[in-house]
Amino acid sequence: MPSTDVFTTITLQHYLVLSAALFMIGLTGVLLRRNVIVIMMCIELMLNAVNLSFIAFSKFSGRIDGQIMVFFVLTIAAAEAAVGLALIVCIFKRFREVNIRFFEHLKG
Amino acid sequence: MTADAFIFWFLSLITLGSALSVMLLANPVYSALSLVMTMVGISALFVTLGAYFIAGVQLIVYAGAVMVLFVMVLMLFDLRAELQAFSRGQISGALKLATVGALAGLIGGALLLSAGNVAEPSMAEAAKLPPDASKALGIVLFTRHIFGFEALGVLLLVIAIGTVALARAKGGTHAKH
Amino acid sequence: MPLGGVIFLAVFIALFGALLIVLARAAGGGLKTGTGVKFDPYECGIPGQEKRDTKISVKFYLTAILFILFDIEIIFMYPWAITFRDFIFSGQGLVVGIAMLVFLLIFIFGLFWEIKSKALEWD
Amino acid sequence: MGQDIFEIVVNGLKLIVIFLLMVQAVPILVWVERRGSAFIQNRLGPNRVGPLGLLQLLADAVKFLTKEDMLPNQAVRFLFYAAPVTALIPGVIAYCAIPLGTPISIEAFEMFGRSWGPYVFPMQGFDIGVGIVFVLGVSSLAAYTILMAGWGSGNKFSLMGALRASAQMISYELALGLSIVGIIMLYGTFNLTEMINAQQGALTYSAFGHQLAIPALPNWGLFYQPLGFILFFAATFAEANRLPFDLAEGEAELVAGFHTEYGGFKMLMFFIGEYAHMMIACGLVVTFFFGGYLVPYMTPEQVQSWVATWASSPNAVSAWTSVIHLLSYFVKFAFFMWFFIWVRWTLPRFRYDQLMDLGWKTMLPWALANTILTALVVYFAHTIK
Repeated sequence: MPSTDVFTTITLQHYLVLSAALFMIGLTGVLLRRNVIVIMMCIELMLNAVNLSFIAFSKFSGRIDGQIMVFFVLTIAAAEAAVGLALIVCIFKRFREVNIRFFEHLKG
Repeated sequence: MTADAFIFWFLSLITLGSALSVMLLANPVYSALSLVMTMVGISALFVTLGAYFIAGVQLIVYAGAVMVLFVMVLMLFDLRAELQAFSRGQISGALKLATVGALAGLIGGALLLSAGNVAEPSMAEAAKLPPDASKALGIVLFTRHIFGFEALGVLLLVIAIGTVALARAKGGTHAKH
Repeated sequence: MPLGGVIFLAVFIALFGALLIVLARAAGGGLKTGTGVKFDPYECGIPGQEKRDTKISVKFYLTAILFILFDIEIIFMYPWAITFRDFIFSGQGLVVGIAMLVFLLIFIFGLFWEIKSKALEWD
Repeated sequence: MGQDIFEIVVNGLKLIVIFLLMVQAVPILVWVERRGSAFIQNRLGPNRVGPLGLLQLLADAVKFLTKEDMLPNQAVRFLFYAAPVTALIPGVIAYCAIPLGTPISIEAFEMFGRSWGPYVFPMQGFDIGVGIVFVLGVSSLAAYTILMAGWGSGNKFSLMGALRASAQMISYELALGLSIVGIIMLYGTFNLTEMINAQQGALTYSAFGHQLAIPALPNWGLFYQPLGFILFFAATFAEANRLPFDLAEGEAELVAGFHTEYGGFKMLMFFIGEYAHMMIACGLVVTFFFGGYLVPYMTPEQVQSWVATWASSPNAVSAWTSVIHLLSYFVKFAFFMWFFIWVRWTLPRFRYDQLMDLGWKTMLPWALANTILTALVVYFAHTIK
């Protein structure tokens, strides 16, 4: 393949690289941010990145199962967000705190 | 072909830009709104991949429900820009970034090594998928994946009961401040 | 040109001009003419009484959580609804119908539980 | 979107025309609303400016235009300006997916020294395969507008109005989404055009191996899903934040809801957004339950063959057929728009707990019952001979 095709022909690799980049951004956010809500949002971003690669694989391998897996991931992500935010709201209501460092002290 | 390429590059620019601003913006409300933008962008990418139904579901569930919950909680807490959005500690920060870099390297390497194996059959295989896959999706979901479907129903029920219990939890081991 | 056409065109031009002007203004930011209380939060004319950090009922957020969960269950019904007749014609209607019935019973149980536990009461 | 430059340009123009038509409809609807409310309440309404007060539209536009554009002290600048713009966009995009008439086909012709192939342009902004899922998804983005406006204007009443409005919208989205499961099951498609095509001809129930035709009635979804229609239409009132569900504004309790701090053109954009939601609601109701653009008792082929008796060229036949269907759509659409206004000036407002009870404890169970009933009927009608 000549090198200019990288920009004009979109292959599976393009979607996978994009998905990996989104996943990395999400991971960096999870590791570096302090606000626990933002950390949860970054986890959602990582799940979305995985969904993108599922759909790309589904398209380029001609099988529909990837889309169904995305459907399931979507459900689990939403459930996770619901429980996580319920916990965060619970803690915030009592301690007025969303810093992830503070959550280390919640023991016993 | 060039139109497809243009749409892909445009959408990936939007998605990556808004994903970066999710991570970088100090105000969590702006982060959440950027994440909405990212999800709309990913939904558009699903459309370019022919997954119309999943794109709609992505809009309804992620952009229309999950992120509304996030934005609503942030507005309930009324969190403005934080003084310090990122965690302290230069050594730990450098370690974390190095971890991310290592993982990025691993994935990039894996993609490069597998490039020859995956890319070849793509176009022929892609033609197999019907242009509007909603019906095919339903048929596969309700034959091959029917137990996963029922299990998710139970999971959603458990979560619905659990979150209500959590949201009204009173008492506990810590005294009120 | 009839009267309706003239009005149509005039309103059209006015709206479009207005759109441009607002965009220009938004770029320059809000005008700051007048002083003092004019830019305070509006509370029907009295001086501002309320602080920003008023307590807001947690009910709103509980509603949003329940909405997510039920919304996903409804989304799961869409692929079923679109294929149900195909399943009937191919003879699998009973299996798929019963599968959906179980799912719907779980849904109904959840809804009934939320109503019973007064999670949806607003007073 | 298109194969060649002509098709791309026409498709782009179509989007612009639909956007302009939506924006244009708003002043007219405001006029109808004011005159209609006056008529219902035995008043006069605007009647000074121009004949029948028609120039009031122009006066309103000038007024909206010349108001001061102010930014309250405690407002968050970006959100305060972004919210009105985002109020417009989802509404317009969602409306573009609703089909307005039969496709226009243009035969091959010569222009600029080359031949341009035969084209078929659907009479809608864009034809997306999963129409209804797309419309629901895009219009569910409207909740952000409300939250952005409420939080961004730095006013406690705005925030409370925004939270109320968004909680109301998401609650009724459930009933809205569930009430159309029956319709999707009957037509077996998400595509709005295919749904409309399934409603051609006279009403024919086919069940248990028999067919029962009722030639006096058209084959509309209304006669298959009466309960679904009632639930869907009621839920759209709540989605559009219209009376009797306009708890977001609730002048008696909150000052004016989430747009308390807004004035001038920004306010007008919220207005257009609200009317856009009404238009989407009416478009969907017509599409699902009233045969969309179909002319009652006539299939598009019959209309086309009637047009062919007097129109000259094939292009003209196609265009006139499309225009007739467009008019048919518009008559139904206008009736439901009028219905929105009629209800607004007839019914009182709910209390907030009544509103939530209605959404969660009445409409959602009924929509579930409708789904189960439809599934049972569809199953037994196709299996028992």
